Amino acid sequence: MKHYSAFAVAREALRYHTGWERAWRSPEPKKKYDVIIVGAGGHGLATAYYLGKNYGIQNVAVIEKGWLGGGNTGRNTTIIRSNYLQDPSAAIYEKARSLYEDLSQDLNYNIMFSPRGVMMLAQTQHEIRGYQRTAHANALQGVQTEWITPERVKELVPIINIDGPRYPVLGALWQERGGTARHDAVAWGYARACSAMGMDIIQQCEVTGVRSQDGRVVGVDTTKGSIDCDKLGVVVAGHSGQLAEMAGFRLPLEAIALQALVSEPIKPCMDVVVMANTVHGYMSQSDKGEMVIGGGTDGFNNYTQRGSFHHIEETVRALVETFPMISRLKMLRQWGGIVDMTGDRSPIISKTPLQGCFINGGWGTGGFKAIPGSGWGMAQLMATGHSPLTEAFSLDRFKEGRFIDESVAAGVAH
Amino acid sequence: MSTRLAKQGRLIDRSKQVTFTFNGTSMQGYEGDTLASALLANDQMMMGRSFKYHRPRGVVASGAEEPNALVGLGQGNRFEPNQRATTTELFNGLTSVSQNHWPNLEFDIGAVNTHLSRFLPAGFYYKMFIHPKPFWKHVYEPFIRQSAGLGKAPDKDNRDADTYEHFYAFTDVLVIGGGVAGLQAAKAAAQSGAKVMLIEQTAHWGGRAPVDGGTIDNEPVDKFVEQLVSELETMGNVTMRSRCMGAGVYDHGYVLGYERLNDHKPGTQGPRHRLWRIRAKQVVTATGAIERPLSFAGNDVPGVMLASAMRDYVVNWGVTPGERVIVATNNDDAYRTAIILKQAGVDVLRVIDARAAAGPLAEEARQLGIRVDPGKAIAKVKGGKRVKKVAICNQEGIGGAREEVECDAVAMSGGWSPVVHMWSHCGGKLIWDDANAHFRPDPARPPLGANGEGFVVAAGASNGPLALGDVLTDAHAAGKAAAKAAGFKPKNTKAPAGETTQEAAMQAVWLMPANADVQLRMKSWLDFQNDVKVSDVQLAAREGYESVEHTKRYTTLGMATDQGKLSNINGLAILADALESEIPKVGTTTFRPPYTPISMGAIGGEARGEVFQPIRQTPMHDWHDENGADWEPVGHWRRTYAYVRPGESVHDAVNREVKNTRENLGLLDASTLGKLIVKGPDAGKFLDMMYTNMMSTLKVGKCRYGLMCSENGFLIDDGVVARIDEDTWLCHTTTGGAERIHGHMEEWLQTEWWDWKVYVANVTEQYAQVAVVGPNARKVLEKLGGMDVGKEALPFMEWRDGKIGDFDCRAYRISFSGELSYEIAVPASQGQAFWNALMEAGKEFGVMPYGTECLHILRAEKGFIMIGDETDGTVIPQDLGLHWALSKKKEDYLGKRAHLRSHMADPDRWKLVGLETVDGSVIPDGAYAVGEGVNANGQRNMIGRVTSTYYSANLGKGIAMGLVKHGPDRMGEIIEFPGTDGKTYKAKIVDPIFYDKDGEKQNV
Amino acid sequence: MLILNCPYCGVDAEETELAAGGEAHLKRFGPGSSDDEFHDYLFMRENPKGVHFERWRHSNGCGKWFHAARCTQTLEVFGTYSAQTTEPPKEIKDAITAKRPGWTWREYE
Amino acid sequence: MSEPISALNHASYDGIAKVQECGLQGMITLRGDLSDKVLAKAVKDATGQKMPGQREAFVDGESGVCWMSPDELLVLVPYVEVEAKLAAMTNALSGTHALAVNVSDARAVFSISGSSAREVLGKLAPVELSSKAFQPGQIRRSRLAQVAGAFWMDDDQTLRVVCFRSAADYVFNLLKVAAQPGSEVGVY
Repeated sequence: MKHYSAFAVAREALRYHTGWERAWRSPEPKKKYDVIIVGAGGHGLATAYYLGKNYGIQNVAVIEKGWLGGGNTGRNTTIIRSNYLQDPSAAIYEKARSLYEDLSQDLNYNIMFSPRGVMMLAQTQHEIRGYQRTAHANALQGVQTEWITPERVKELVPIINIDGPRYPVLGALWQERGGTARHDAVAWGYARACSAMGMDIIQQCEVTGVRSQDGRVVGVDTTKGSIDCDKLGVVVAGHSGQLAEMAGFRLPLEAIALQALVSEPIKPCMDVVVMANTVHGYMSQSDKGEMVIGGGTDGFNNYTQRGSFHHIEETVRALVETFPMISRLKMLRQWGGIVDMTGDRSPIISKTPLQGCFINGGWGTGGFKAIPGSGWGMAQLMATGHSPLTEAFSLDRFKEGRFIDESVAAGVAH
Repeated sequence: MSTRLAKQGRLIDRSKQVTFTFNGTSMQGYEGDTLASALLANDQMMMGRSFKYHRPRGVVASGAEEPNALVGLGQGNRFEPNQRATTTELFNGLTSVSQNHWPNLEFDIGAVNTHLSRFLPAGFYYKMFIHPKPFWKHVYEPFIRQSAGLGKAPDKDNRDADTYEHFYAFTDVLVIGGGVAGLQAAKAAAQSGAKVMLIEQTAHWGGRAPVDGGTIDNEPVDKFVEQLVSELETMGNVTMRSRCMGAGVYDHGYVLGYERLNDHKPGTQGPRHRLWRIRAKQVVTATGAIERPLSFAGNDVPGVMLASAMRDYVVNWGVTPGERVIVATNNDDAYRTAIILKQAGVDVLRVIDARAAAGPLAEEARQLGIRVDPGKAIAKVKGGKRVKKVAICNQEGIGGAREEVECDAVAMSGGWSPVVHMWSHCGGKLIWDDANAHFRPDPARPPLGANGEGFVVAAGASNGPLALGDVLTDAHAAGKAAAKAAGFKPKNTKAPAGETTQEAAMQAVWLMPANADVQLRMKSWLDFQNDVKVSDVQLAAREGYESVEHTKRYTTLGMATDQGKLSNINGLAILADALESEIPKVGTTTFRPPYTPISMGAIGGEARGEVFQPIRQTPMHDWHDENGADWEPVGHWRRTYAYVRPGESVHDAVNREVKNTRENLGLLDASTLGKLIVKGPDAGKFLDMMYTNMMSTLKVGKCRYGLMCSENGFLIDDGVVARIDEDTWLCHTTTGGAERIHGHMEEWLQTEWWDWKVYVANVTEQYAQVAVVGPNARKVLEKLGGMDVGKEALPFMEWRDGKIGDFDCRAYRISFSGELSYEIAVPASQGQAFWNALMEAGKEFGVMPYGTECLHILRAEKGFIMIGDETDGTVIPQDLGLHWALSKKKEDYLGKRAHLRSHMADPDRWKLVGLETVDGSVIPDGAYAVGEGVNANGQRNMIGRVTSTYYSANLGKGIAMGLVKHGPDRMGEIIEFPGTDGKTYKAKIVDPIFYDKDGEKQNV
Repeated sequence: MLILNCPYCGVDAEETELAAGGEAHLKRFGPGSSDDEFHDYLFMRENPKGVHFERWRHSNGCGKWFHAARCTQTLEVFGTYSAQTTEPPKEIKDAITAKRPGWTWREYE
Repeated sequence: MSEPISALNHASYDGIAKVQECGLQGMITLRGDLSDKVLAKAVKDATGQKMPGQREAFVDGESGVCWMSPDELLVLVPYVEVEAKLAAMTNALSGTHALAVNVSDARAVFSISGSSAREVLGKLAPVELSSKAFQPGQIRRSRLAQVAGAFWMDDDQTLRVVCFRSAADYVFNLLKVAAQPGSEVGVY
């Protein structure tokens, strides 16, 4: 793999960039792999990467129905934070956040992790209490967050209206080391690093069946033929239910549409990520200058990657109230993704009833920020059979009534 | 230079001069000008700078597809960045500034990037700025952010001066686009009797057909349009809106129309924009086509323009973009530009036609004396801020053997692409048309509506046909088809006959010259705004970013504010070629709404300021406001947190209220508590399912505190239930719980136990309810007179109907404070009068109103739980020691099965206790108690948390409630709560009832 | 932005008048049921890519709950019907069969 | 008993239509079997109106009856008569499974009048309000921007809008914004 650096770019410039190699190979599938990961989104690729890097398992194929990073990895609002309330969530998201900090260097691919800070506004007494609770929990969980005053909010985000007549800003939970990253680059960087380890990333290859013998997975059927494996990781977000059905079990998941939008680009006016949960809106400004805005989810099952417009409307009116200056900006583009929701809105990273088959899904609206941690834990689970990071996210928690509910601190899982 | 012509200009009124400014310079234009045409008339070709390299940019188009001529428009609280000059109607006093440069448009420091462009190819930032790590955050990113971003941000302190609104419209057929196709489709549809709505984004009807010439039914196009418009205007079933753009097509026939009411006359009364939410049975997209640029080196130099745009400027606004023009084309249509320019007296130096042979239009051009060079290409356009000369070579080849010609403008045409956005937004599919080298709607795969049938019909150029006659025939058929699909019978009418000069076949030309070398490709722009060149797309393909989405994201092709209207097809073709694939196999990126950007203000509509969200008010709201209420939002309700007197802090006020209520008399506005009437022969059975306790056995006249769990076992609400008569109960819910619990009850009644005879009605707002609390509560009621509220006549946990003073009321003897307490419900229309009467009569008893914080402290002193404080959606009654409220007699109630699951029965669950700090301080809200060591993920082990914590003025110390592991078994133990303030709070585990443990005060 | 016809008040209601209520025709399991039954009742939702039966409430309208048969992939609506039924009525099933021959959903087909 | 006061005490606004809070209106929510003859008679006795069909509203001045759902009516009577009418109705319905309850004070009522009245409401409710689609004699329950509401027509240019009392201030402000000068739409 050719090393990326400013010197390499300069060297290539002299020959008009004709010497760059492919970022990842595009091989035909082999007959058998130690591990097959289905789904070349961020989570799937990260799982493969850490299987190779941490456990030396490099005979791995990542199979993708469409193009890598083309699902929710490339459709989200790129927020990275770990200020979650419950222990298991805080653990996995903080692991992810800390891995993000070094990911550009680790992958030799600039994923543009930008620790610009994430702020969650408290606009009711209830939210104040919820976020103060989170701040206390975070301190014990090793997550750096703090409760800040409205004045400090205004200092960090001059364009915010803290005296809104409807919902004045009463304070905020501030995670200085949260931020954003370039979402596509995360998938591309992992893919390039996986490919460099000799793993096969097979795009345009749809899994049509899961083969098993005596209750144990032995391979998959695909549109590019049958491929054998010892272990199978299913990491396909909105399509988890379909894959599970092929493997002969069911998952407590539902697929719904989540929307987002961006404004036209303007010069930098907001350097942090702001989430306002009372009014249901969140916003950051990308390096291109677009205001990136997260919208809501529909209440019904939907596989269209389109959502209903009134959610956009609700989000925008909330943000116009919170940031009055955006009223005269214009919405450039809106889009939707399919997210998979569990009963407690927390993910599932688990063994399954089919031996050797593992599932990673149910990230709902909050998957991007978890990618490195999720891959790290999933790789550990697949390689060793156990991971403290993923233990609480097992499938059996629903039967036991052992939920991981993040909504309790009003910390909606964006 | 670009200049105003003496003649032409069908849209301008030369008798009405308009003054405006650009970058501070005052300029003149005419009414009917766009900002772009007026700038050109003033020889202002350069209108902005590109995004990445800050290269000089001139206007390239004449409509919505313009990527370059973006300006900051207006001032102060009417400033708007990134407005297209081409779609901005000129008005007197318009102010505009160009964007993305420093210090100014002519001299821009950022333009150094253009000299470094060789080092800044597509995706360079993924390969660079990796080391050293801190540099990304502190050095590289701030620099990149500053140089990106286009328009200036509106001032942070300015609130938009304008208002916006929505409107809901319903129609059988919606026609998007008011060109000849749209007009004709609307007529064809309307003749069937269908209700038709026709929307057009510009201020003019007829689209570009009047510019392009030809005849319709032997009349000039202008005349035809005029007649058709007046005909449609007289049809009662047709609604026409100009300045109203079709912004997006959504599921089930939902279409957004973006009407710009006042942008051309800012400050006028009424809303600036209106967002139409249109429901159409059928949608006709008559959105026309957009001309494609040609990819040759230097095609981004100001003065290079779309051929169609150039003739628009001449015909519509009487402006020529240059005096010596070269036309480059791969089709016949561009000859129209050459001819029109020539006829307007402009020097047309050559038509460079990549094809070997052209059609009759070329002949017409030649006869006018225009030199036509077949088989030729532009090798390179030279010039910095303005076209200076063009190097001409053979189309076949790498671009050698050039001839240079001096000129000041270049018109280019690479063929036409139908505007398929509206067709595609909701899932309509496209097919590749080889003859015209474009994607057009595939009629076999339209977007599907609620009934599973297609609901969009494409018409005219947006459907593929480009010749006037074909456009009209197609549009006429589309209008009829839409009417038919909407359930109407179209009239058997014929399309008008359009005649234009026959055109010879175009030839796909994706690169000029065909085998341009890398140095030329590095100067051949695809995306003018984002600075994406042919070489960038080729690089992406070479590096494995093969999917069209990868290429788009890696190079930023088509991600600019024009969303690739000019660049996408050209980019796709380059990608397909680089992959040795075919264009239809590569496919397009997804078309997403809106068609062009729409204002956030319009999206938000009326919902701003005082109508941003409803504020629910009790009948005594105004009194509270006038008497120092510090407001707290609870759901949409506003409740008084405390009544702050002059000179007091909120905290002082709370302490005063707490003490006064315990010592004298307090009044609480409890009107927000939900009140649901549940009635019927099965009401008791039903409530036994809803509540964990037994409600069917409650005696008439009595009250019982009830708990509600979800089917999943968690506490969702609580409140006092009163039995009104044999088959009627009144259930109180929490504030904000009324609608939720009403819905919850209806859900079970309608969807599970629909054979049970029960009716529920929400009567929350029928009543103003006042809690009269404190040792003097009975005295004040007795003073007002009326019903007997004595200990025997109205015992604790009972209710009576009667009169207090003059007021008809229902009095509940219930207490959430541990004090002697009544809750009195009177009709809402008399709430304020009743409150006044209590305040007046209570004077001698030391009456004070109290707010929600006081309410919270009083209940915490008594160890009463609060839904939302002690509960958070994860807490079950067993956690709170509420076993007594879980009926053991009942076989079933919501939540009962859930409580049997292993984790819910786990003895290690955290349980409710009281907490008393060792030093009397107040434990911080939300603090957690720590145990020994860390868990497997390195997190401190936690053994409990605070759920409610207050300073009790009555007890003179901090009190708290919390959930603690094995808590009730650990009375007297001291546990530690680390605060985020760096202190550790030590607290003793105690009984949660801090005040009046035997409950004597409420029973007097 | 869906439109569903409310079978109770007859209005073609747009989505903003409606509240989605999840999967239809759930059989309630209470005390006496097994852990598996209770788990499936609460959490194991049908998540089909295609024909789906679901509950809606005309919340900003007549307030009634009703059922809808809808395709999750195209958003086509096959019909709406009463909430007071434990399985889709025959005319709804026929309407689906006409459009999606061979469809299945749980035990229905 | 002191003088009862409606939510906004007859506030009014003149824009492209006239918006007015109508003061107190007697209202009874009646739930029951609408095909029951006893119930129909009780309604007729209270209002003089026959039983409305789906989405029908038979209103004459301050008296009338509106169809709210298959098992719910909104019975309108003069405010001062509501207690007496309710008592009579309750009496007539004793022995019948039904629920009649006074909700007069739980509501606010507005009128929107003038040639643009339909358009003012058309900005806030997702309902077709052309004279072809909506006329006197009909009732529609829907939403007014962000709150629930119901409306019917007194005549072709006068709409009557009912919402919850607590939202009266919000709805009045909404109607004012929707009726602001210069905001005529020109379609109804």
